[in-house]
Amino acid sequence: MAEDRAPITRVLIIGAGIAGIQAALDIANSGYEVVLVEKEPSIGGRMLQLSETFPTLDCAQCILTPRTVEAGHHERIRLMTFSEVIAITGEIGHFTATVQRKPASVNWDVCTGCGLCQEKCPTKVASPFDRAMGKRKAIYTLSPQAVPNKPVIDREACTWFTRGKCRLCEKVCPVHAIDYEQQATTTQVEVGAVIIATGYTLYGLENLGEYGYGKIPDVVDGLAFERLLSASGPTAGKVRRPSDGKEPKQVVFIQCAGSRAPETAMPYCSKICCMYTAKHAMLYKHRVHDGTAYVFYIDVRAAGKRYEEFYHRATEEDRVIYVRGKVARVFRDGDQVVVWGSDTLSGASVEVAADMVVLAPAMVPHPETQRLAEMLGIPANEYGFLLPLDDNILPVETTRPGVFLAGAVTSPKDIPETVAQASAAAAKVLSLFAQWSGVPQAMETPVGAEAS
Amino acid sequence: MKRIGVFICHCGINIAGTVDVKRVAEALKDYPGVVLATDYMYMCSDPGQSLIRQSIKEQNLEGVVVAACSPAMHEVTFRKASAQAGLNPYQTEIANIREQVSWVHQDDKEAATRKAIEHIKTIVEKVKYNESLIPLSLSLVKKALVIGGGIAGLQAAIDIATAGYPVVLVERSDRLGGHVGKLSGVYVNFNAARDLLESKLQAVQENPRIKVFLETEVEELGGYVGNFTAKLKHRGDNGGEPTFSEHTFGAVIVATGHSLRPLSKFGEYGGGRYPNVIDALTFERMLAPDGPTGGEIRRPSDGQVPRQVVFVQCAGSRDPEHHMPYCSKICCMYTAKQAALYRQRVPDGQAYVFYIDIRSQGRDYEEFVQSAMTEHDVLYVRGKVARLYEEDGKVIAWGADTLTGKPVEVQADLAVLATAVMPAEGAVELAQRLRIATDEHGFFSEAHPKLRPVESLTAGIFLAGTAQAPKDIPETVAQASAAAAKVLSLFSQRELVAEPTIAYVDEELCSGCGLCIPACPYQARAMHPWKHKAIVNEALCQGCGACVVACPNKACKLRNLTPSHVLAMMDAYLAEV
Amino acid sequence: MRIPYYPGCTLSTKAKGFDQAARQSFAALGIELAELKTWNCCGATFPLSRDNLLDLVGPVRNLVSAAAEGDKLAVACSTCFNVLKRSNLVMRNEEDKREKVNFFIEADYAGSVQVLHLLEILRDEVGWDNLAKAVKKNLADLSVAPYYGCMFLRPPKEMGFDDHENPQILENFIRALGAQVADYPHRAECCGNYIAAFDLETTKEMSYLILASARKAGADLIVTGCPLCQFNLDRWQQDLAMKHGGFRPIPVLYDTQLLGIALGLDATTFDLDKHYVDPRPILAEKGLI
Amino acid sequence: MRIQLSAAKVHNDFIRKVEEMSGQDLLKCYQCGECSAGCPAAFAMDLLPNQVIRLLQLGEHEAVLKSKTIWLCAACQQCYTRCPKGVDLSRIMEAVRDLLMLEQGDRIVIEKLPAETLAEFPQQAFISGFRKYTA
Repeated sequence: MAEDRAPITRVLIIGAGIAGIQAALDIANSGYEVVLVEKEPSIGGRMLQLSETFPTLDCAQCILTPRTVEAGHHERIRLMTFSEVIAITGEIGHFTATVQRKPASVNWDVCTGCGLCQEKCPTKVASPFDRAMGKRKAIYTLSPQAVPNKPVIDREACTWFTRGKCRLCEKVCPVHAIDYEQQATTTQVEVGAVIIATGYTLYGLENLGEYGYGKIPDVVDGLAFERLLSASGPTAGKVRRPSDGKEPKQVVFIQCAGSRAPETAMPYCSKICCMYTAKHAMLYKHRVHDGTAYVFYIDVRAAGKRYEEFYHRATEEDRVIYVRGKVARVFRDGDQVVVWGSDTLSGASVEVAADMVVLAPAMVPHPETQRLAEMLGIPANEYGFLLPLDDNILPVETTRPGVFLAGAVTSPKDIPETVAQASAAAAKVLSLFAQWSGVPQAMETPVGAEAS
Repeated sequence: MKRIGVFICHCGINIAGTVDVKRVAEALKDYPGVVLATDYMYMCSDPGQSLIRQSIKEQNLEGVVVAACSPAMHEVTFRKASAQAGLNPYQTEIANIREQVSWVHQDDKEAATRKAIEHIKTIVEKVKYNESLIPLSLSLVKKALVIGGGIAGLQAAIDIATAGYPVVLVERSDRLGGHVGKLSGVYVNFNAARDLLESKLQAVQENPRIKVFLETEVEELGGYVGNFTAKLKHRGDNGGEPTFSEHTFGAVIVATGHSLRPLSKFGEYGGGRYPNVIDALTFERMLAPDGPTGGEIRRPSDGQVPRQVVFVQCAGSRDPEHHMPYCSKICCMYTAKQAALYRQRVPDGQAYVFYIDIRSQGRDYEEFVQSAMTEHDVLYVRGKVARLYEEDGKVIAWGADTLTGKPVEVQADLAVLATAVMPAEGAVELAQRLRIATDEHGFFSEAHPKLRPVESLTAGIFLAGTAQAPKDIPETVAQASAAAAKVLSLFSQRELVAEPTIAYVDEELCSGCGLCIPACPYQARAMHPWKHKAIVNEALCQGCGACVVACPNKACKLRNLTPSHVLAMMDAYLAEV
Repeated sequence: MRIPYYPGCTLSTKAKGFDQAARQSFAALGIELAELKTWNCCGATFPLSRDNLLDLVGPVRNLVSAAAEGDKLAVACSTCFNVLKRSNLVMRNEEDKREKVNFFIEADYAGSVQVLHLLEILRDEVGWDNLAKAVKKNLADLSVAPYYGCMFLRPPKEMGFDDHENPQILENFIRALGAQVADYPHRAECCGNYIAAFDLETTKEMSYLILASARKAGADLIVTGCPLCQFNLDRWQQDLAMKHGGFRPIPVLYDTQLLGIALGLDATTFDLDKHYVDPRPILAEKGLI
Repeated sequence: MRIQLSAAKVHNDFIRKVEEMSGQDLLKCYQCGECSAGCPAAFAMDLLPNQVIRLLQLGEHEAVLKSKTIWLCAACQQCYTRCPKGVDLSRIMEAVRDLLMLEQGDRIVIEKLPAETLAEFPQQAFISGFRKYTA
């Protein structure tokens, strides 16, 4: 630490999913400043894409929105969305991060978030937020509840940028916020500590040719199914299959799509799929009462408070059929999707002529996490998950003093574990900041003085 | 008349799927006092809250009713939004039309819509009588009590003390370290548990802000967040009378850990009668270099090295019929570790693991179990063991391989049971003393399973480790630090604010009968020393209303829920009948 | 003391020795086992299909007869005991079935009778200490393997008077008689039950597991309280000895037979000669007959 | 042969009848295998007890009807006693047997039993045997 300058009691948090938000709130609510960087236009991360959460079936929006709103309005949290950290130098107490903001093509300082531009924009593209289950406009926010609720223009889709025509949004904007000339900007932020909470993305299911993902429209991934189940999703919570919009009567859920397969995909277990698949099958049955749900699994991994009970609820109350055996092949037959699997318990090979297939893909770290790790000199394993100093007793600390990890960036984990880890990372930062800000007044009280 | 705005939330389809929100808005528009009634997709979202703020300013609203979900969910959100627009937050109320209306009347949309309208009207009546209140400010003792000296308690104490705050760490037994102190190596790297623990013990010892009391339990806990008073009971020397000490704390972390289901509960496995049927913690001691065998694997009956060892998983877990319905989470992993360690130490030995589902969820966990099978030649058999018995000096295991459909039998020298993780002894009694909740098994209840995993439902009391639910070391350590973060956040405040919606006494009506004092479950009521009138300790009062009911003179009232409020609300409801 | 007594079919025919030993032993202990004035077959197996109410008629008629004679019903045979006790619980706890069965047999019975096994009466009415005092013969040199079988203990939620995984009642009975208990693991495994009529080889192997294990534990004989168990265990030992080299046949007695012998009663009416593996040599060797 | 799973199959009438007659919920079973592990007749069975439930869960009752297992269950209650979910498998076996015999007639015919058997076996063996092996 540089001797001549006091260390900076401000933290940089990279990634504004539930991990980043939780850490930011814990630190900001303790009186310190937070810079929260998010590469998407708004915060909330994966959790905002979810419909309901296991094992309570609480609606994800309902429990997360208060946190995104609080983070968005917090006087000590500086949100930098649509931005990425492109460089970090310095050391504990004095990091300098260079944050690059992508051009939104909208002047957010004047935009009121009225939504008129999105309503009038004539160009529709598949929405990545909805996992292509629905469409969005070329000028868009991730969701109607976005924080901040300001749109950006997708320059690859917008006809002004691709073909030099339209500018309709500019015409309708009542406050003249549209700025087609906007450039990327870079900002330097000075912080004393860093938390990396860049989360996860999904394994490229196209690599698993046997499941037909990307070729058969009614083979979707679990996150896409979340969007179909979500009340604010593209089908307003109705289960409709992509090919023809019909309600699927037989749905097959395939677990371990890319997990536990050292030879063909990822060797590790992705931890959350067993539980969200049980939830998917359950919610599907709640929406489609005469439907049948099959879950193909290798081991049911329901380890967590009330998780085992949740799995039993899926089979007993919601009559989900569990089949122990990995699926070998999925192919199209007419308007059905045929699944070839086996039931290793009865020793039979089985076949389901399904209307829709939902794959539970392996969780993998974001590719850009690797770049961050290299910049900061933090080791990663061969799949790109960042390594804490000690798995058991230093789970959020890194080899680099002042840099901490939270959430799925270290390994697949579910929401409660992520939230606990985020608060744990916050604790480490708060400890540092408390030491740098001087001895708290409470320390004057000798411990145990009143013991009689 | 007060100018009141009504904001009706769709909550996606949660409300709007059952309640006709447009009709509700229409019906409220002309209700006396209501100057604005409108609806929105998600009122809690940023634009939803902006709508409320903007309307307060533009329409000069003096009261707000948000018809949405339970106030437990969003009362704070909407009161904060109102305050930002300059309205006293206590002029904003929630009409719960989700949990109390749409969710419970999904099959009758018409009735749900009518009920929602009536419901909102009653809350409008309440708001008409609401006073503007100012939150109470309370003092804050910046010192923490950590209960339990296992890895969770140690970690939490270290984090809080490192940030500069004093911590009292109490441990019931005569040593720190808890279960981790009894382990051999940890999965997945076989690092010595002793070494891992040692680093934490050293940090505790070296930190002058941590005071450790061994052989000490919490006898009583009174007070409230920021100002808890704890009576600690210290075991007397040489069996003498215990001594007591009293302390004040601002926050409490409960990290009392777990116990294991005793062997006597497993009749089908001998119920503890067979010396060579042991539980996994006993085997762990056998593996530990500081254990009774110095790390050598010797079976209890005759000290021989066991040539065949059977590991029985789910002994008492996943069994709602006879034992615990839940999964104990850690057994799959430590069993793989124990089987691998056994194979390392007894290279010509054979290990069998009987399992139902292998649950290896964590970084390198799956790979670890696979390596137990491939590198350490542990034979995994999918099927729960039905019986263990001893014959001819062997422990015979009856199992089945559900994958080949064959019954199997192993003539083993030793059987190791992965017994269910249970709450620590006395957990329920402790919960009662701390006034926090437990689940039906005795694990402490978190405030919210997803987003508030380390908070109890009582402000200022936090949870860490296996006291909340079975979990492994990394998760326990993270949770302990998380609990510490909550304490640090709390201690960073200058003072605490508390809800003003509590009881007060109308001195003119109070006869000094004192009936309110025993009625109060929070010890918040007392007599004024000389006025002969009852008084309210505002820091302790939770606004439950028990005293209001007990008072024969109607002298006890709750702020913003006075008889005038209640009668107006009743009138509004009954007007529709 | 007089307790209404249900002997059942097998005890009235092929297992008369079981019945005789029961009546005489209890008489010697001051308890009259008073045979029900009217009784019929219990059905020999508790009906497991939910809609199979007709199969409840038989056992319930016996219970109705018992109710006319007292508030208790003593049963010697474990199978009859199982059927009667479970049927009684149905009448006590399942209103719908109770009404229908009562309608069938024109009765008004609600499960008031307490169905007791003879061993329960020894344990709870006589007491092990009193039983020990009544013993006349010295059994100290006799090692006895208790065999429970299935019907006596299971399902525990309904039978529930002893720990189903680690039962003690037969052990305490043997100890009270002054004999040694041969501790062997398979005392509550199934002997093969009625499978014998369908697949004899399977039954033989199921029985062999029990017999060999008792032998290995040093037992001189096995005691049981079920005629079908007794038959299955007893009948095929010659075949088994041929098939499994080294297996020495072991006599299988009824619990009441051993009781009568210990009480010093004349065993001639106990039909000891009807057993396939003759128990008399070992009993004579130990000076008991 | 591949088993074709479908809603019609897994919820077929036979399965419904088995559940109704036995009073047991087949999907309560999570296939831990403890029933098979403790079954004293398992060594002689072509399908293990857990596989009987499994096949019924999949609507594959034909395989169950063909198996020896249902006739080898002695209703000894060992599986039910230990089942972590309280599934009474002996009731399921009984329901399957009853349904099969309603269709195909009795499994044993008293006239065909050897005279030696008739003379020797205790009465209760016949009575319970007929209860189990005849409709």
